Amino acid sequence: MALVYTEEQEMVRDSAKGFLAEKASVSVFRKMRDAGDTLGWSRALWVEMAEMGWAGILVEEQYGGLDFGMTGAALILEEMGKNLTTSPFLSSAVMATQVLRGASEAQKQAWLPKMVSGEAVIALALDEGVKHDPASSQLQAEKLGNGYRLNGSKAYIIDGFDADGYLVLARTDGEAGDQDGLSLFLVDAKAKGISTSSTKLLDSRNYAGAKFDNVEVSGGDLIGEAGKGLDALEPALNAGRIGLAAEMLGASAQCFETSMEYLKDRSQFGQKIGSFQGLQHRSAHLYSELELVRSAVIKAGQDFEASAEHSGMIASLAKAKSGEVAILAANEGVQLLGGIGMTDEHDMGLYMKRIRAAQELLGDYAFHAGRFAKWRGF
Amino acid sequence: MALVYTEEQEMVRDSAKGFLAEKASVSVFRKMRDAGDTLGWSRALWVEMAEMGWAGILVEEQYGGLDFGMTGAALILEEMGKNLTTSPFLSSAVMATQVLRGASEAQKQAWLPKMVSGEAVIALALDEGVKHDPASSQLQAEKLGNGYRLNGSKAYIIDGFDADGYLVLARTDGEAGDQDGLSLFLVDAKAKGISTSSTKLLDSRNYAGAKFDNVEVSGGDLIGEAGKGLDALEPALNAGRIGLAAEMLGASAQCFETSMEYLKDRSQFGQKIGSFQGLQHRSAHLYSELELVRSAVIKAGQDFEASAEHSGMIASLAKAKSGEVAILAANEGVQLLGGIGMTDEHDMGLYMKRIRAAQELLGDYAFHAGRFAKWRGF
Amino acid sequence: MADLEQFQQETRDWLEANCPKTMRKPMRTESDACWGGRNFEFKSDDQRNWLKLMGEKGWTAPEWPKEYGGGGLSREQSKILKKEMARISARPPLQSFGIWMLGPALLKFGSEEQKKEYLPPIVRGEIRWCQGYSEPGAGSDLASLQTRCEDKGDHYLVNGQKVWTSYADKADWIFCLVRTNREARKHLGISFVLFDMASKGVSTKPITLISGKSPFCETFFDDVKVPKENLVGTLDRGWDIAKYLLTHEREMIGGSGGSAFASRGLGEVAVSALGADDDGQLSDTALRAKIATAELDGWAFLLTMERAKDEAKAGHGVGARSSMLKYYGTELNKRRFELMMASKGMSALEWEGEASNEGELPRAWLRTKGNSIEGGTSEVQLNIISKRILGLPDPKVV
Amino acid sequence: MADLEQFQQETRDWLEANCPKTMRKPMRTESDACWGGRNFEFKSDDQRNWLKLMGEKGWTAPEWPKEYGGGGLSREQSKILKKEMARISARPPLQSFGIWMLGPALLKFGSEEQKKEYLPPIVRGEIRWCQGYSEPGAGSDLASLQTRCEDKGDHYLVNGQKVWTSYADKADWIFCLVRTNREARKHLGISFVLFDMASKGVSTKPITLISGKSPFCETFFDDVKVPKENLVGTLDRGWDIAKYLLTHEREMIGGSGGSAFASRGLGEVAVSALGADDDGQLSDTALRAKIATAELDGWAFLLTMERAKDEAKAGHGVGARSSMLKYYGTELNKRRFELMMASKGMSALEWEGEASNEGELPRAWLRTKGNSIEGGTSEVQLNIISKRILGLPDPKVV
Repeated sequence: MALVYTEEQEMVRDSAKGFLAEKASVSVFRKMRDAGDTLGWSRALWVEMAEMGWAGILVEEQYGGLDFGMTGAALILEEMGKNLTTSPFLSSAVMATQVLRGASEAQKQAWLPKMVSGEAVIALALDEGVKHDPASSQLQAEKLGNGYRLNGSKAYIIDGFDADGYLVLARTDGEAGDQDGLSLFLVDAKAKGISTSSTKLLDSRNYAGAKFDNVEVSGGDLIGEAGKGLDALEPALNAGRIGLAAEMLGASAQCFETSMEYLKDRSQFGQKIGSFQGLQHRSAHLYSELELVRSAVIKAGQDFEASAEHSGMIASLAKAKSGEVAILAANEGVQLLGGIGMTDEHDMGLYMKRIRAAQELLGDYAFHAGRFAKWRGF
Repeated sequence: MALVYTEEQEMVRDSAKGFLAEKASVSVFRKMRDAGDTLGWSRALWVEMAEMGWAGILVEEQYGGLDFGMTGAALILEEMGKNLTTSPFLSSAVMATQVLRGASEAQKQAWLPKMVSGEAVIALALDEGVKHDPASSQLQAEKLGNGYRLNGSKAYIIDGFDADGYLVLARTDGEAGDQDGLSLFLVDAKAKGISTSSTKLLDSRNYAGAKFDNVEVSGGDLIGEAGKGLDALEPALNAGRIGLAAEMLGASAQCFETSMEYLKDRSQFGQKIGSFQGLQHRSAHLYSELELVRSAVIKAGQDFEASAEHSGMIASLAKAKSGEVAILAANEGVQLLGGIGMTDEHDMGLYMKRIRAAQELLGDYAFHAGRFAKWRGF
Repeated sequence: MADLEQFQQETRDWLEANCPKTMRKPMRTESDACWGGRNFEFKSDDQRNWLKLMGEKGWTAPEWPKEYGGGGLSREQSKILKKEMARISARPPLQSFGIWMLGPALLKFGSEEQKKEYLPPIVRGEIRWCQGYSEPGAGSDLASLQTRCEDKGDHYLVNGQKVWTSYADKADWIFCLVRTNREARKHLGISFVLFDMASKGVSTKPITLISGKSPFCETFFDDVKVPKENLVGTLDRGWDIAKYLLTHEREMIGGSGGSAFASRGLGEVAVSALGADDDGQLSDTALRAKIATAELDGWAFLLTMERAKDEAKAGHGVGARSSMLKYYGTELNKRRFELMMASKGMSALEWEGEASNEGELPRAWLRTKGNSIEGGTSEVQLNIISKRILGLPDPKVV
Repeated sequence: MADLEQFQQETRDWLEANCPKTMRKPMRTESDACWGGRNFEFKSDDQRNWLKLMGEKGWTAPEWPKEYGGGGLSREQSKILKKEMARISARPPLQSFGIWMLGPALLKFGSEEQKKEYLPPIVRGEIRWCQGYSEPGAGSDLASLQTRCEDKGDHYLVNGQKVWTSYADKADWIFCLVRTNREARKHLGISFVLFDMASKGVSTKPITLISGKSPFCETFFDDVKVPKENLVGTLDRGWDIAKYLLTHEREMIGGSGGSAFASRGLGEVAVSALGADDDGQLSDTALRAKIATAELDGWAFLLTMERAKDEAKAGHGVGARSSMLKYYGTELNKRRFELMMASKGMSALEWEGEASNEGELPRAWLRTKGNSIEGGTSEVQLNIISKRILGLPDPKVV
């Protein structure tokens, strides 16, 4: 398949561009941050996005979705990255809906229509430690009649504060580190025994810690097969990683554009600073790296569309490379701008913070480089 | 101790500088290479160096040496690095004499005076595989009455072709990979059962493979205690690594100097190319790195003089850092010179080749970075 | 030598008798520092007294001449004082840009009247100074500054804006680079003037950094009247003073570049955050390799700082090599904090709350990004190395 | 479409009937290549016949017009020919700078007479060409070339020196950039001429590289007489032709930058040299991390090459982005060979002997160092990206 966007995909991008410029630009994000908003995104705006079809972009049509494909979703995330737009798009619309593809008909009926309309948001409660590593989950799911009883805690749940439901990775067998023995449960946030607390990270978005204290779930809340939770999760993780790669591509492209404008505008020593070869060469190098990231992101979206389960290697490539280059783009952005880039007043710092978080989420460079190496047999 | 050279050390450096410029400059090396000389160095010149005291620079005075210290030896190696001088200085005068410090009086009497006079050269036969890793030695030393019988082979022995004696690391106990169970034997090259062959590496120096086929040695040929060969070797390895670091510092300083001269001389686009900021910044960075290397090399020499056994961490620092920067200096050298640097006619390529070998010998960057990390507790 | 021994004994006795007990322990945070000045709120009587006693002896500026309020000590005596203070962990009685920056400049470039007027209150910590250098349009290219200083006959009139003025909102007076001649080539029309921050027309606005609050301010001058005797040195020749102070500052920053290494090693941080294998090796092997590289560079850099000091002692000046230390030290510090962040994963991102000490690590990480900008950017340092050390040519004007 | 299908069938039949069996397997080494020319020593009759048959059909240059000896094929037909040749692993009948470089330039800039005279012998492989561009004083700044070409009334007289002339010692003719006007601004006094390497006054000297022998030569011109009709295009306007050919060349090099990846992955090389742990992971963990980075970059680069081709197909030209491909591809290739060397330790240093295939790896490693120099240095590519893609300004002349 040619590594270019289709006309429909370009149209989605254009409409996202227009919509976000009007309704969810960086200045909107800044206001929300300054207000100390704990939700980290706007419910009203999310409903508007849902009306544009975004909440259901990866959902099958019979549940109200567009089933438009990952490349389109990635383009929306790229534009969101450029604008630092916040919304539960990544967590709920990209990742949670992927998990639900493996859910029972009853589960789908119960949740998907509400998610597609923007009414309900589901967050993935996966990690318990400071590094992304789902297999190390210890949260216990103890068999209890036909159901299970959950005990344990999860940390840094993306959009986990004030979510309507959680996809909880819990251990039904084995011990921390085992690939097998994990199971995924879809739990209503109102279930007895769940308590959440907001965690404020540097990117001012919605994260939560959650405690599960004798939370009782039924057998019908299990997604797929018991003990095979990581397999059920794989497509969602791939989608999330590709999504983050796309978002970081957008954010770094914005850092780069801002830097280039500054280089063309700012004078020092009687010259535009963009005429200094030292800065030119660094800029040209960064440009090249960004081209590589775009290629990887496009390919990852296409591979995901071909097979969500088997897109892991290219998803890791995209996530690793995009995170690496985004950090470079943010660092170069601040350095090239000099003092002004260090001020909170300038947007560059906001991008630097978001990029830092995004490259850590769902596995950092080392995590994905290691996965990639394993796939490649070394 | 202040990280500066003493007056005596500066004098040694000056005399080395003068001597090497006259007798062992790059053009001498080039001639030897073009002639395809297998010894890789000149016996007559080595005797001259010995007359200057270099062959015994680390040897106690009672055996005819100067006991001048590692910092001075490192300065000589730095100058040798600048001139691409070849000699058995590193192998025999720096490393083998260190091992002999732990030898019996009889062994010392038998070998040191001949080594100091330049008459005899002893090489260390340590590694058997493609990566430096003495502990993985498999060459067997089987107990035979009061003595031992050696069977096995060694590879890439520095100055091992046509050497007069070998310090052979052999396994008297345990198996490949064990730190214990290795023993060091001092074996006359004329001993029955030893066969050597020259190995031509890219730096056109003297390397050899050696086969030991039922070589019988006496108990008196053992250095120090049986099974503790790695301990007996440690000071010599530290000395060798510091020496290589110093040699690479000299070689990289020469690459840098040549590059800077070229940048000041060559014009393109109506400008001296040294005025291009892109090249200036890379040059200034390399300059900074070279300053770091020099600090590490001085410190390593001083630490070695304080305690040869306990200088391992800083020796690893010096070897790792110097190798890393030397590779950068050679790569930048070729790139900055452009086409001319790619020609065999220019000396830059000779430096690049020597640096490549030197950074691999006695452990490459990863080897020493790993050792350093271990010492630092991570 | 006997004199020095006697001086040491007397100093020790005096400190023993006069340094308050609460001033004999290291400062824990920036808020323990004493900056003096008209509006300073002393944290304790001990803090106030300690400044007063040391100020009276001139030991806040031990090597300045006695006639200007200084201690009048020789370099050797000054070292002894420092040692004796360190012996009892005595806190510095005063932090002061007046002592670090303005004083040395006045001693070199000021008139006799100016020295008499300004130095003693600095020594006693009565007047707190700030430094007005950078402008929004003049950062790396400081000499292009535009703050105007017009000769109005009996006074100067200053109009313009400074930026990155540390503690401008807390300072009493400012030493300031201004443009007095718009016709001359840019380095030649700059002067060095002093004025009271309480003057009419001076206002300040704090700057928030990406890491949070900062001591930096924007400072605005709107028709500020400055007495003509407040000019230091020659009119239009203030650039000489600026250059003197910039080199001075770079050496100070370069010299402190390695201080981050004094604390826990990166490897230790990573092991305690991520765990180790049976051999005690960091379990994240890719991170281990990166940390090893940073630690190797860190050690080699510390040794280089040490060597620079040793060479300075041996009579070779640090000179332009301070640019190398500044460049490498700040870039290395950025790398180290990147690795610290990587080691602590998600917890390194916590921006608020007790667990993270209100985001201490990520804020410190963000703050390091400024190290390679302030005090001359990395690019400026590389330019200086290229030209002054390597002797590479300037582009020819074609 | 039916036409194309018919063409495909005919082509398949013709190849089946005419391509000698020994020409139906991939070339093993450079020495299997057929370069043609007056002095070429064919390795076999099959090689000679294969060239002859293909040359007669014009299929050595399938898309050139029939009137100049070419195949006269459409782009689609040409692709089919390529595919059909690949199907039976048919060797290219001819390697030729005449086909790759001079031909396209002559078709665009040459006179009718020149096309008629020079193109057919190129197609038939009768004349082997070399390219005279770089000079010792004109590398990256090619337009500063100094080889003089004086108008002597009935002929030109050429004096000067070229360098990096590939196969100059084996070529029959040279296409050459020369200076015809020393007064004009430097790009404007250059012309493009052709002459016979057997002319009096032409001499060549092979260049040995740091990696060993090479196809490159120095080429000297000492009062070489060149007929005036051998000028291509307009006098003093040869730079247009040069630019055309340089872009053409860069795209070719950029496009082949990734070919190294087609072979075994770095990880596989390292595992087979150094071993793996029980999980199959490379035992040298630091090297594993570095190789992973190079492999990630390698994959992303290959995808970028693919994307550039796809975009070109979709109607966006590659344009200045070929500079990005050239820059990144060659730098990456250097990194990959560094890692290959690291993986094989001491054995990677073997320069002679059978075990190392006469130092194949270290020589290849050294050869990669030239990749970022030849065909426009990395620095030149970065300049092009800065100016043509990013629109960064030139320094202002002050």
